[in-house]
Amino acid sequence: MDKREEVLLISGVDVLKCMRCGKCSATCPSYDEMEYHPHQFVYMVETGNIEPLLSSESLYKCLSCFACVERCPRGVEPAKVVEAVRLSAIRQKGANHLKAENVPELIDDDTPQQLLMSAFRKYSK
Amino acid sequence: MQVNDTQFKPLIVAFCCNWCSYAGADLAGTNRLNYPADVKIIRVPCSCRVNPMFILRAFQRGADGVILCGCHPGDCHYTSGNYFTRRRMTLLFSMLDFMGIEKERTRVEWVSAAEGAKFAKTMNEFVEAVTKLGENKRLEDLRCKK
Amino acid sequence: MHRIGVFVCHCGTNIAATVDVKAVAEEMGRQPNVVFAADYPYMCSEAGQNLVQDTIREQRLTGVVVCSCSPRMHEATFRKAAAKAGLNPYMVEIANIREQCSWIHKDKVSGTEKAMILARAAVAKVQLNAPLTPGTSPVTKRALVIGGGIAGIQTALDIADAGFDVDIVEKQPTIGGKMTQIDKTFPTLDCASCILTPKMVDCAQNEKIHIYAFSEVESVSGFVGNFSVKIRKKARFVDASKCTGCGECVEKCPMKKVPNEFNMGLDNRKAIYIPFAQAVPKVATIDPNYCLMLKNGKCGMCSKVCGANAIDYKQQDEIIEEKYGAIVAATGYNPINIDKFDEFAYHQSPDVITSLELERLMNAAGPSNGTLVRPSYLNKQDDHNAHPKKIVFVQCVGSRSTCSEKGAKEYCSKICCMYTAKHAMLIRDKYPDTEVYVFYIDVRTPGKLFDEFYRRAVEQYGVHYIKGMVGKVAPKADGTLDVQASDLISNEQLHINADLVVLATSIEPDKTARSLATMLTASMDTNDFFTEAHPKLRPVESPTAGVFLSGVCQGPKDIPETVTQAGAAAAKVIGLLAKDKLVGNPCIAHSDELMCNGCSSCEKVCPYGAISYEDKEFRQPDRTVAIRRVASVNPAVCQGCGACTVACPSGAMDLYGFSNNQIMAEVDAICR
Amino acid sequence: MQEMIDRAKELLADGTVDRVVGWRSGEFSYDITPGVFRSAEELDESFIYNDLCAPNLSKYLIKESRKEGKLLVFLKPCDTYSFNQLLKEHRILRENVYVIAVPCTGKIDVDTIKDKGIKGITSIESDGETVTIHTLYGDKTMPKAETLGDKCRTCKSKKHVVYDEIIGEDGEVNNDGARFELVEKLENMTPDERFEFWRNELSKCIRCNACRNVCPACSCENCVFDNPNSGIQQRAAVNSFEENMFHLIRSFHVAGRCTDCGECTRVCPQNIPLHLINRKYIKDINEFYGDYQAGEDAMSRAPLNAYTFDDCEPGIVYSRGGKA
Repeated sequence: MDKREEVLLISGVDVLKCMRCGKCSATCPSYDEMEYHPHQFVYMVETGNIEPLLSSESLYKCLSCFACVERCPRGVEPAKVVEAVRLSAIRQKGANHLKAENVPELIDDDTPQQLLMSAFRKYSK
Repeated sequence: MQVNDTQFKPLIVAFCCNWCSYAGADLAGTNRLNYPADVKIIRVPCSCRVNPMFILRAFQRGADGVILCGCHPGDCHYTSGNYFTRRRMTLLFSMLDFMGIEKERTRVEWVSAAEGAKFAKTMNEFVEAVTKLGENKRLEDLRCKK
Repeated sequence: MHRIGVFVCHCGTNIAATVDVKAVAEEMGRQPNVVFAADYPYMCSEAGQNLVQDTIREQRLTGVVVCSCSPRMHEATFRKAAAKAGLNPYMVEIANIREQCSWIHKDKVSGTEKAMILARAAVAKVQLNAPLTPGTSPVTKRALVIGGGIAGIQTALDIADAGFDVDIVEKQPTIGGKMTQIDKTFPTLDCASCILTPKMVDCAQNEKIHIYAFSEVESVSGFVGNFSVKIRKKARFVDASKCTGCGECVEKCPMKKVPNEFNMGLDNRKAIYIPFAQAVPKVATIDPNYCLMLKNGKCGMCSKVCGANAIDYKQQDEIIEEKYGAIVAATGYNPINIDKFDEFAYHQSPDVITSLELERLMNAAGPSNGTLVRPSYLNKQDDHNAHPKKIVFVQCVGSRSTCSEKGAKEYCSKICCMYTAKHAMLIRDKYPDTEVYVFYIDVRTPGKLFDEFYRRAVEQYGVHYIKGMVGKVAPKADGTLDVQASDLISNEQLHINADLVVLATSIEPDKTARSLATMLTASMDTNDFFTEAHPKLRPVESPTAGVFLSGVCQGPKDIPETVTQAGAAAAKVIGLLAKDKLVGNPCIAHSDELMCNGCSSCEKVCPYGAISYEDKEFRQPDRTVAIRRVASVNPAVCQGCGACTVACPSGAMDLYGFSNNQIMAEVDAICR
Repeated sequence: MQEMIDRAKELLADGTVDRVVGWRSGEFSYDITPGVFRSAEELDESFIYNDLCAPNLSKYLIKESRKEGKLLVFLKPCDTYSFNQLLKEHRILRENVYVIAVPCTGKIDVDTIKDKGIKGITSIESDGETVTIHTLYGDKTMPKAETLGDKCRTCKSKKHVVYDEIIGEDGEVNNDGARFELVEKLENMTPDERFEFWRNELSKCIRCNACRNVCPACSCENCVFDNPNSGIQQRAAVNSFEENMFHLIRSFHVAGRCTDCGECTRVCPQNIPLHLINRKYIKDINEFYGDYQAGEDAMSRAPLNAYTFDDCEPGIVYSRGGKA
């Protein structure tokens, strides 16, 4: 299966529903942190241009706040596309974004345990 | 052309709605587009006038294939007739398939009054498909006299 | 016993080249009940037609089969010829041996064989034909227009112009509709009132037009040419025949705090009111929800000051019944409710408004007398902050969206691109110091001088068009609005500090249209727009005969298109009312009452509402009488599609001209 | 059963109804037939309700509800669907019928017992768990579950969809799809196998019309096969069309209206599994147009009298899976 199909399968999103209005990016709170913005994710998946996404930090900047999903007028669900590309990346061998040995330096006394757990869920296999 | 008596000539009954498909068939004629003489057209006001009984009767009387042509969905002269046709024929054809009748013998095609070429092409394809299947024996013999 | 005559046409060589016409005629002569069969070079010629007529007389034919070109070409010709010779025209059948035989087959053997089969099928069918006579019904020469907006007004004026009586039913106290609320019109920028109000006055003064304002349609029965409609005249609590519209009562009414719907709730009106100065009819109306007299029995000020003695607190709704030959639906539209689009902060800030609210704010007769102010400063217009310096327009609010749960619409509302360009241009023209941003997905401007208009807004007036959508509007502490949006061309996220945000809200059909459609048995699409009888060829007719469509109730459209369609609908109505009698198509459905179960299947599939049910008494074999529910087809309404004949399980429903037996006979003749 | 008789007597006594439609024994004790009871005595004498009372009483109400007076009818869950469907088609006068819902735990199918090689049956008893079959050659017992026909074994619903009062507890709708198992089995065969199967089954048909006469959906005043204008009037002597196509046409006429009550198969003297044809239509309708249970309510549009703009095309039949 090629990457495009994989992402479409994981996300369950029909990217062809996108009418390029940009409301996802207009609503995105992490916009300035991202190299590729939500509407670009959708478009690049549509055209199969996925390699740049896989290697982009943008994957891990998405907060999964789902504001884009909530506001998309066509029901495209861009956050699910981002999530799918993220999964596709960390499913590659050794592509975990977060490694166990890096964890101690991230911890301070105020870090809730739950946050670490969810970060692991989100950023590693 | 020499007519080969041994060659199987299927009998095809085509029901065409008056407003789109019958006019499409006329256009095929006006444009001299060939399709086999095996196709015999029956004019009906709307594809929704075609009662499944007519189709079964044709098969039972020896037709080898039955094709139903109507306006494209959304273009029905009577606004909704072909939508009912679509449901009725989907279910009927599925049932014939369930009974083991070859599903290639039945077909619904939407042909507009402008689609003379499509009409001829459809008929050519359909005749070819039915010719491959050969004579229709099954429906005639569904309730065999054994 | 039938006596059938078969005539085989050569059509010069068109048929005769590939079909052995003589052989066909001979073969047909051998068919049962065929008493005459001949071939002829041109059947459609006068001589050919004479041959048919002479043979009918000489051979006492009861049925005629012409083997020739398509029935779509000459069926009418041969039917007329038969009728001239005294044979019922519906006793003629055509075998199409040209378009569907000689022209497509090159081989003469198979072509001849096929022609024989087609002719045989026609002979088999004609034996089962029945002489048919089209039914006729009278036409009431009066039309009803439902809705008194620009669509209804134009339709009524055009019908009246042709000399027919027209009634307009309008649910608001005045006719005029949405156009009365609009300030200027695109692309010419002329004032809406200036072009509309003369038409309203024309309506009022036209002897042929009767206006039922503040009235609603209660029920509709009957069919094309013969509708009977009940109209509810709602109580105004003012005698319209006495009221002079002087406005004294409005002046003196102490109840001042009623939200003014005409100004989109931006200011208040009195409990007794005339919606606007040029209202037609110019009659005051008491709002019973706010009138102190009607609510508590205390006040009576209007009654005291009314010189015409027109106030009537005891007035009741009145039901009027009237007969019509045609009905036009012109029920119009409303902006959608945007309560669920919380990202635009419409309810959080008064300075987020809809486009229709902006129309009122810019109108000289509006709440700010035409000065553009931020609604939050409506009561302190002199404040230096009152005038908005930065305005953001958001396009497609609720249009082109699949979020139906929010009340959004999947269709394009069509008018927003143009009116937004108009607003932006007018603002930049009048207040050049104001920055105007328009966020769009696409700018859709097909229409005469439309794209030029939009380009003028950009090029001459410097309106900033930004491709992208607004994601969020957030009111800030200083009273301005933070507009967060994407600019897809520069690939940036923007934050604009705006004073005013204008939402181009989607439009939807008026809520009353749905119940009206049920009354009219007119069909609607999933968006509650009325459906046309044919989307291309019959765009102003509803599938229900005698019901016509005018304006936005059929689909989004702007004023010129609405007026065009209104005129087209009027032309159709005039064409109908000009007839003294309606002659029906006799090839229609009919129900065999003895076979009918009354199960309603046929009614469910009828696109025209032509089928109704009645309880009838039937004598049973045992001599008792049973009452059964049976279907009957209204011949004036049925169009003869035959959907009902297949839905009917017992075969009670059949179609004249294409009966079950006839089609079965054709099948048998072809397959034998 | 006694509770039903007592309640029927009460309703007769207080004048709510003047007759009762229920079940009584036929020629054999296990051969149950519908009956009309007009008095307490008649009820005591012959009213029965047990695990053999399979007949669906709703169809009898078409005629009965049009007679003078009000009647009481006992309906099993299956029967209530037929009742609703007939209400939808304006065939029953609701105001003349008082419906008491009665529970059903599946009905014994005598043919299923006979298929097990049991002959000479004189009577059948059931305690709800075990069935005792008295035969000329001695008694046999078996669990009730083994005596159920295909229809009850894959019961679609134990819920009553319409009633005026209920005796016992109401049950649940069963959506496990088990009732389509045999249809699926056929679908998975090759067309040749399917054709052989149906030719074999339909060739048994003797055109006795039992299926048509018992079917609550076949409720026409006059059947299309008896209609001279339908083009298919019964002319068995003249041609074999109507003979051949009877079941195809009948099933199409009830498609979308059949509630899957299974009466056709139950009454067929030749044991043709006619309900499979109807279930195929039900399964197709569910797959193509969304789940639809005829008779679930008395208002909704039958699938063949409705449409959506994006219905599937008839070509789906060719592209659908299954063996070629």
